[in-house]
Amino acid sequence: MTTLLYFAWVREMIGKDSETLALPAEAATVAALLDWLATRSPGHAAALADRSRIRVAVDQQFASAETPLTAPREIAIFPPVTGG
Amino acid sequence: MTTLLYFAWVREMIGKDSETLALPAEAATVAALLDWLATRSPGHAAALADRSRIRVAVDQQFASAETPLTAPREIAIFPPVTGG
Amino acid sequence: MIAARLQQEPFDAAAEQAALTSGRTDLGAAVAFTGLVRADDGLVALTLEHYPAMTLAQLQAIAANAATRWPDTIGTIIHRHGRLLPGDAIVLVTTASPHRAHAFAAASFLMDWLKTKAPFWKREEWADGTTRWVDAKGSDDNAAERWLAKSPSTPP
Amino acid sequence: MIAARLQQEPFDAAAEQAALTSGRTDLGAAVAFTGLVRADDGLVALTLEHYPAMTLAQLQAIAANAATRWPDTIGTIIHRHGRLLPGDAIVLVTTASPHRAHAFAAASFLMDWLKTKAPFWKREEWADGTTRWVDAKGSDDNAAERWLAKSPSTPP
Repeated sequence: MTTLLYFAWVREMIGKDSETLALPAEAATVAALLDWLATRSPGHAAALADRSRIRVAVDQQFASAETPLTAPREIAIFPPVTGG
Repeated sequence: MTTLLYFAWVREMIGKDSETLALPAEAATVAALLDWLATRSPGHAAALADRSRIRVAVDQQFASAETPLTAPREIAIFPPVTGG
Repeated sequence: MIAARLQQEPFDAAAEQAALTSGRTDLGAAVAFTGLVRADDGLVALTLEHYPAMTLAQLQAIAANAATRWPDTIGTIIHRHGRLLPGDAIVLVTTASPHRAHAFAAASFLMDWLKTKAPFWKREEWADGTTRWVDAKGSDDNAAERWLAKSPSTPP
Repeated sequence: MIAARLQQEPFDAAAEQAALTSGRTDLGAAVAFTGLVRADDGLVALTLEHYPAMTLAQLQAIAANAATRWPDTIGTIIHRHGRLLPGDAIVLVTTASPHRAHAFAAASFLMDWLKTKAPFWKREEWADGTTRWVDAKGSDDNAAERWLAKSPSTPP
């Protein structure tokens, strides 16, 4: 099982701050995960529509679209940070 | 009458922090004043021996060796400032 | 050593600076930078959201980076999160060093990074009841790039 | 407006900064620089002598100069005189501005000037009982020259 964390307007658009689920085999990279997540609800689809505004951290390390997912425990999805 | 003020090691070498006196006619410039002052005591002479280490303000304005003295009320004689 | 903390509560800049300098007689300079929430254009509140597991680690990484650049400089970073009002203090960077140029440079470096790279998301509330998530800013990025150009070791 | 004061007594940096920023919601940045007496090489005390009639006027002139360079920046300069011990705070420059770069730059500019050009004479007391008047320093002069090069209007 993997815990997905959502922050800021990603959280608001998806309507929850986290969900724990089993990733399907097709979610083998960050990009593929986002493609799959976008099919889960209209809120997911809207939040993830513009991938240029989405950042991802896998097990608390910044990841790119190509980062492979090998049994991650925690994936955070959020907008670009805006500083303090 | 003119009040002379001495600061820092100039004050210590002359042995007083101020004196009020009538300047002689020959003390027509800052340089001439220092020449005359140096004759007043061994302390004055020692304090004023190295003119490169002496700064002068006439009526609270920084002066140069050539600054003419026209009835000054207050002349301060001191080392270069060392900052705060 | 430059420490970093995250907290919701207000901070006491004077106490933080005293903790750095008390009992020391080798420090010639102490700088305290306090960032304040501005009421630009009728802002009524600013909420900082963050990713707790990553944010503190990143603040500690930039603090360690600064300590490497200015080894004679000590300091403390405190960043607040949660809902803040105009005039509230949102961030403190206090540094102390034998040399004033080091204390100034370390504080300025840390603030450039914090204002642009610190992992926070800011939501603005306006007088008319609307809210808006702040977008990343370009100009502050440039201020941080000045430092990045000097070293490749700045954390993300 | 940048104010300048001379005093023998300690100052309260937090109170001075609060006086600048309280009730304001347009200020995003506050910088407080505190200069401390260092116990270099066994210094036991430092006495600052000054020329009261000229010193305050010169501090006010450099404060006005800084206010012209950074018109959105407010601040307070407090310089102590008399006998100070290692660890004592000797000078405070606190600035506040809508922009952090202005608050940092004004404080740094004022400190460069104060450390090199402020009309004080310093007498050092050493552990062996000797005293020495400090000579003017070259390196600090260079720090101040960086600013002088930008404008001919800096007071002497």
